[in-house]
Amino acid sequence: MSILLTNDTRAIIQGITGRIGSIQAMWMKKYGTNIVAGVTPGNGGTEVERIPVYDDVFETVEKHQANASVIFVPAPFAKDAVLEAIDAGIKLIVCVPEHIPVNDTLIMRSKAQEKGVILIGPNTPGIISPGIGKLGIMPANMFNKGRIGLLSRSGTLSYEVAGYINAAGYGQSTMIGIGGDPIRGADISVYLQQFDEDPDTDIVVLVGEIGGSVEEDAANYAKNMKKPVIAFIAGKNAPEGKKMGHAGAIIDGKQGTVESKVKALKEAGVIVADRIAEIPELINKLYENQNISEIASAKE
Amino acid sequence: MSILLTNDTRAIIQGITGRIGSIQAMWMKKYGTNIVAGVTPGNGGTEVERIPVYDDVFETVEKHQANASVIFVPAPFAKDAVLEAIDAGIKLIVCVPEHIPVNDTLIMRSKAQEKGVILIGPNTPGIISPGIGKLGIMPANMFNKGRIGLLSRSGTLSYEVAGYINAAGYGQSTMIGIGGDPIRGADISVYLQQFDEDPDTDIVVLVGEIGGSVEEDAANYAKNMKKPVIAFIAGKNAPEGKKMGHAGAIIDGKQGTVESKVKALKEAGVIVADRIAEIPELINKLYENQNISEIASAKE
Amino acid sequence: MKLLEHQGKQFLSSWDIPVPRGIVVKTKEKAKEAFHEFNGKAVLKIQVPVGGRGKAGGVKLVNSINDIDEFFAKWQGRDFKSFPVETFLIEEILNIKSEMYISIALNPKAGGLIFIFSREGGVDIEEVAEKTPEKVLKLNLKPTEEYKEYYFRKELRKFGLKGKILTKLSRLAEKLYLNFKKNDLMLVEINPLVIVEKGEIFAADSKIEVDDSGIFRHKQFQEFRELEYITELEKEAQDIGVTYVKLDGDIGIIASGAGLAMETIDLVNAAGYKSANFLETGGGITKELIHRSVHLVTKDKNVRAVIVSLYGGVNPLVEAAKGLVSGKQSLDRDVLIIAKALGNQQEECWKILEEAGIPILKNHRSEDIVEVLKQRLEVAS
Amino acid sequence: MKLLEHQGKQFLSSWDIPVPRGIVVKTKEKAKEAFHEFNGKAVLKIQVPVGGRGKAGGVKLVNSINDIDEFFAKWQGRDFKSFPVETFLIEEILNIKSEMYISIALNPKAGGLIFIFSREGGVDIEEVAEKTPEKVLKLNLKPTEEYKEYYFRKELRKFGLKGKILTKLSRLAEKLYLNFKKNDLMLVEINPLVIVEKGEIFAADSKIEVDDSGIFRHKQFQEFRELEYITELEKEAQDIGVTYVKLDGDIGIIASGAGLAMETIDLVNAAGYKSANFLETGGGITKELIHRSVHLVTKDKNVRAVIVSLYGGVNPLVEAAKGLVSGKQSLDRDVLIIAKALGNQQEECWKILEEAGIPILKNHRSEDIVEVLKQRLEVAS
Repeated sequence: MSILLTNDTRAIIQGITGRIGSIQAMWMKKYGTNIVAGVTPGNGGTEVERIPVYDDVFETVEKHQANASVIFVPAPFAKDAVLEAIDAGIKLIVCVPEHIPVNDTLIMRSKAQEKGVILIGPNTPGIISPGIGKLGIMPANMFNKGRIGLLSRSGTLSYEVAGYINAAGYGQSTMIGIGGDPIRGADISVYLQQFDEDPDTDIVVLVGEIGGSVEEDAANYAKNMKKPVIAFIAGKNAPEGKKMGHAGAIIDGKQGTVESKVKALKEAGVIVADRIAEIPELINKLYENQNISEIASAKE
Repeated sequence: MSILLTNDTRAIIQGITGRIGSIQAMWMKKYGTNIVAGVTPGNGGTEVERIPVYDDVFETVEKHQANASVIFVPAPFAKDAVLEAIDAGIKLIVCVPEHIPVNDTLIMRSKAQEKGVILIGPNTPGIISPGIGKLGIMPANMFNKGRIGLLSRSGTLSYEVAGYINAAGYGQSTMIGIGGDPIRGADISVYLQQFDEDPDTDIVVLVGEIGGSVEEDAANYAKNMKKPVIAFIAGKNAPEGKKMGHAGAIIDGKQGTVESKVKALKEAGVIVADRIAEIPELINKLYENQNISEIASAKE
Repeated sequence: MKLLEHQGKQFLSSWDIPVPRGIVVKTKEKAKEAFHEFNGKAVLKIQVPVGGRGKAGGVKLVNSINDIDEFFAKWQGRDFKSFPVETFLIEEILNIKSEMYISIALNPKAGGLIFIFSREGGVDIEEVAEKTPEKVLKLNLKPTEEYKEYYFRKELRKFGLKGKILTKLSRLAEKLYLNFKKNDLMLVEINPLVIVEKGEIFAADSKIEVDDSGIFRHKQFQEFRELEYITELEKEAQDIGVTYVKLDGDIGIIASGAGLAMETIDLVNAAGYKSANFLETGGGITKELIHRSVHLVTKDKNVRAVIVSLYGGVNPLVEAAKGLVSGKQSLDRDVLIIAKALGNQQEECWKILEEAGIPILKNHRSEDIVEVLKQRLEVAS
Repeated sequence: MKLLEHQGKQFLSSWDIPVPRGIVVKTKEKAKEAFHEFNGKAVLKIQVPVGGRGKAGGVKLVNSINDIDEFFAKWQGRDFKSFPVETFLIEEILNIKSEMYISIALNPKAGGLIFIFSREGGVDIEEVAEKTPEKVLKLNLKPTEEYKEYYFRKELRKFGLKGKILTKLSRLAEKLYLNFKKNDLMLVEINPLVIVEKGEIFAADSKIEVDDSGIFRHKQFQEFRELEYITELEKEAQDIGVTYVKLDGDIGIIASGAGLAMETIDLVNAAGYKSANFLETGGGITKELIHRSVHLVTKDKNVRAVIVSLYGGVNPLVEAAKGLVSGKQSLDRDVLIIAKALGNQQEECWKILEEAGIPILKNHRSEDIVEVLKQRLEVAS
């Protein structure tokens, strides 16, 4: 199995008739993703890649029992598309567009949490469960089926890390791009919990970067996880993230640097890779040294 | 006893330092109303009529366990004053100002209902429980203590009716001006229920007028009341209320005329007075013909 | 405040809602001039703030200068439902495929707004709603929720709409809804909403009612307020800060509340007289306000007597009494004025009136003031 | 986008928040001219979109023409934290009674906004917050709620404020909050917020950050965008639709993602080289975009080699390859360009690059592209 995107997923594509939406529909379908419908208001009754197109999300839930959606509508309209999906009862939403105003994301996030919806992104490559399907824009040939859960703030860096994992003979149960914007729909802990409970995931690899507090939050959750977590933080030589006025310093204190993240992760028992190239070796060690389920139970 | 405004009421005056607020504070206090504090933001620490003034409602709840408020702030600011009172935990709010935008009233009404607050008005003379106190602008000398519950859409007409009731040797347990605007805080059924359950009210007198559907709503509730209700509808010769476009007709159908109201009330077993002057006689009859509690139990 | 059709369309247009091309004219000559811009046919409509003009011939297809002459002969200088016909709208003819109905209105019953839509619009919409309610979409909208375009789209879809026309309507619905809230409206109604052959939609008529209490926060309506389609006396009343309604009898009525005013009218009429008007003072009475109110209700030369009925809560009765005395004394003709006043400061008030020789009733019985009226009028005649 | 102090104050002022009287100048001569309007004393401040200027002497009380000369001698033509000092603000001196701190900021951690207030403001506010957190009010604001003035009033009261000053601050808080939401801000901060002897409040400084993604719906900021305080190359990057950051080495980096860019920098630096810059392409790559990006990263004459690292998801790798080739061929000097590309259409992309003689790495290992860089540079030298 995999997390979130599973064999039970019945996905729709919002914005399917757009330039990017229609191309990505083709790629997702080609990969075998269970895309049951598309939605573009005003284009109801047409087809894209032999996928039926509807005027609203509610109709796809009524007629196709859709339960997941990937958003390809332009940033200015993304908020309303996500709210429509939430109201229609969709439970997994992948919000791909970048440049969504942060105030819009705040609303999407709040409404999603209120209704128990998992909102991936925005500004995300999406989610892929190799062998099952993908909802998003990641190139499918970057990922192999396997038992490593992969979480990444950066899309392209997740491809890079997956490449190393694949080259070492492993693969991914699911890869999720959590989104590159300062505000995200779902908290990192949601994904960590899913992986921790997934019988087909052995190890979680987290690809972080400087700025924000996602890695610190992940460390906090990882303390109580059964499964081992390997983390890598990009940006040692990146220019320091600009804090926002005095307010930034007052809110964040000393969080956000590579050092603070590495410290928090190590203190939580997370294995921190200094370079991406070390990750396969760290995985090897975890598998060699002992049975993974033993690792898990030892931590319990 | 009385309804809503009782011996347990600990009232504040919002807008106490204004021209009308300060005069009315004097009248209310003179009448013996338990006014525990006043609120005018920016005037905290001062006094009006020896009533301590605070900067916000929350403080009066903390320090004086205030549970009721009468609003005398100008119409443009009334909504926020009411919302503040609701958020602070006030459970009875009397909103006196007229000319409050209807969209503001819609919000006040919704929030009050959400939090179980009884909002009287807006555009109301207020509430008086003779012998206990008054929250509002009605002249106290118009009302006598007694066992008639009085509800009125029109302030001045309620004084008129009270005059007739007093002249006949009766009085009021409580009089409430439900408010003259198209949208009201509390529904008429709330007041009818309170009177029906009040051991010190024998009969309810309802003073209605043409337009809207308050009287129809009252009729609907009165069907299941234990106590007798007498109603009078003003406006037989008033020019027909203008319906709003076709929409008005589509929403209301044939409601809103004196005839439709009288018909609905009579069908619900309400005694309808043709003239105000008839009301004392109708009350007499109810008291003469049988013991009121028998009337009540007979309807049960 | 009700906007005239062409004023309403000005707003619809500013909200990017298509309206037919049209020209507003005041005279026959200007109408003829404008007619040249419409390729030999146009629609001519009287502009009045009240419904029913279509059935009365106030909306007409004109094909010639002759038609325009006829229309103006019928309407210019006339009244429609007591509104003088002063302004006309001449508009292009739409290539009508179908007529729908759409509106957002205040719904007092539900304590919220209501969205109403029907695929069958036009003058008989009430009948459609009554006889085939299943054809009319009525959606209650809660005040604390924020409705999005997709909400209207979802609901409209259930009425068999699809594709382009569906989204055109749902976007229109959202616009009406947002502008209703933003502008403190009581009603925005488009009937008929015309779908033309090419599938575009047009607001062929417009009814917009603005909440008078909300106008203070909308500069755009303050200008319209100046132009509001009301009589001179109503304008004067607005200026004083009171409500004035003309009726057609000879007894003027001033009351400190609408209910009391209505009750007084009912009693005056029941006694065999007829009310000439009523003026409701509202809350903040001043000497000046009552003084001017006395002049206002007596401007109608039919008025031979005035009943003034006041309760003093917020109203300072002493001020009212002074205004009544100065008002009566400054009238240029003799009108019987009788008063009834109770409440705070009632004794001082009575004293002033008695000293000025104005009959004053000191109890709550409006029946008695009508009795006084009767006696005084009989004595006078 | 960060607004300069005087730009921010322009907005504060338009929201009816008092700011000191001030004049913006670009030259010493204009500063001296302006100085005459301030009764012999004023404050002179450099205008840069970054903090810390106060401690560095970038804010100074001037009492004479001499002082102005000195200030300009120190600052004109200089950089502050790599921003050229070009604009100055000369302002009236306030009669300071106390200095407070107030801000609304985005709070990613809580997924909402945060309101921060302290009765002790000024340059040491971080220290106050760290050492005496009880003196700093931090209120998380939920995105779906609407906070009213009374909410801030209630909370501020708990910090010992009362009467006029309390309501002045609560109204200010509400204004900042409403305008934060209305204008798609990320931060609005007033530090110090000055209370003058008479009890009036003034925004003595202003920090406003606008959400770049929200600017499309705010005309008022689109104008500022033109004036944004960024370098020529950053302007060019905005124009292309990419992100460009200058560093101080000699290896240029183009990557199709911020994470990948950072990783590449780390590896380049770990290999003993230094990155000159990085350019992140974002999603919609075109031939033109890559062509111009190649020119942009090589404008810095120190750049002797460029690593281009691309993954093709949304990005059409074929377009990228074409842009890379045309970009390299049109450069006016010889720069080593090496590439790494994987994803949809990778084979076609590789073919184009190979034919143009651009070294292309066909695996995921960024370590290997740095290895290629090393070999090529060693060969070259």
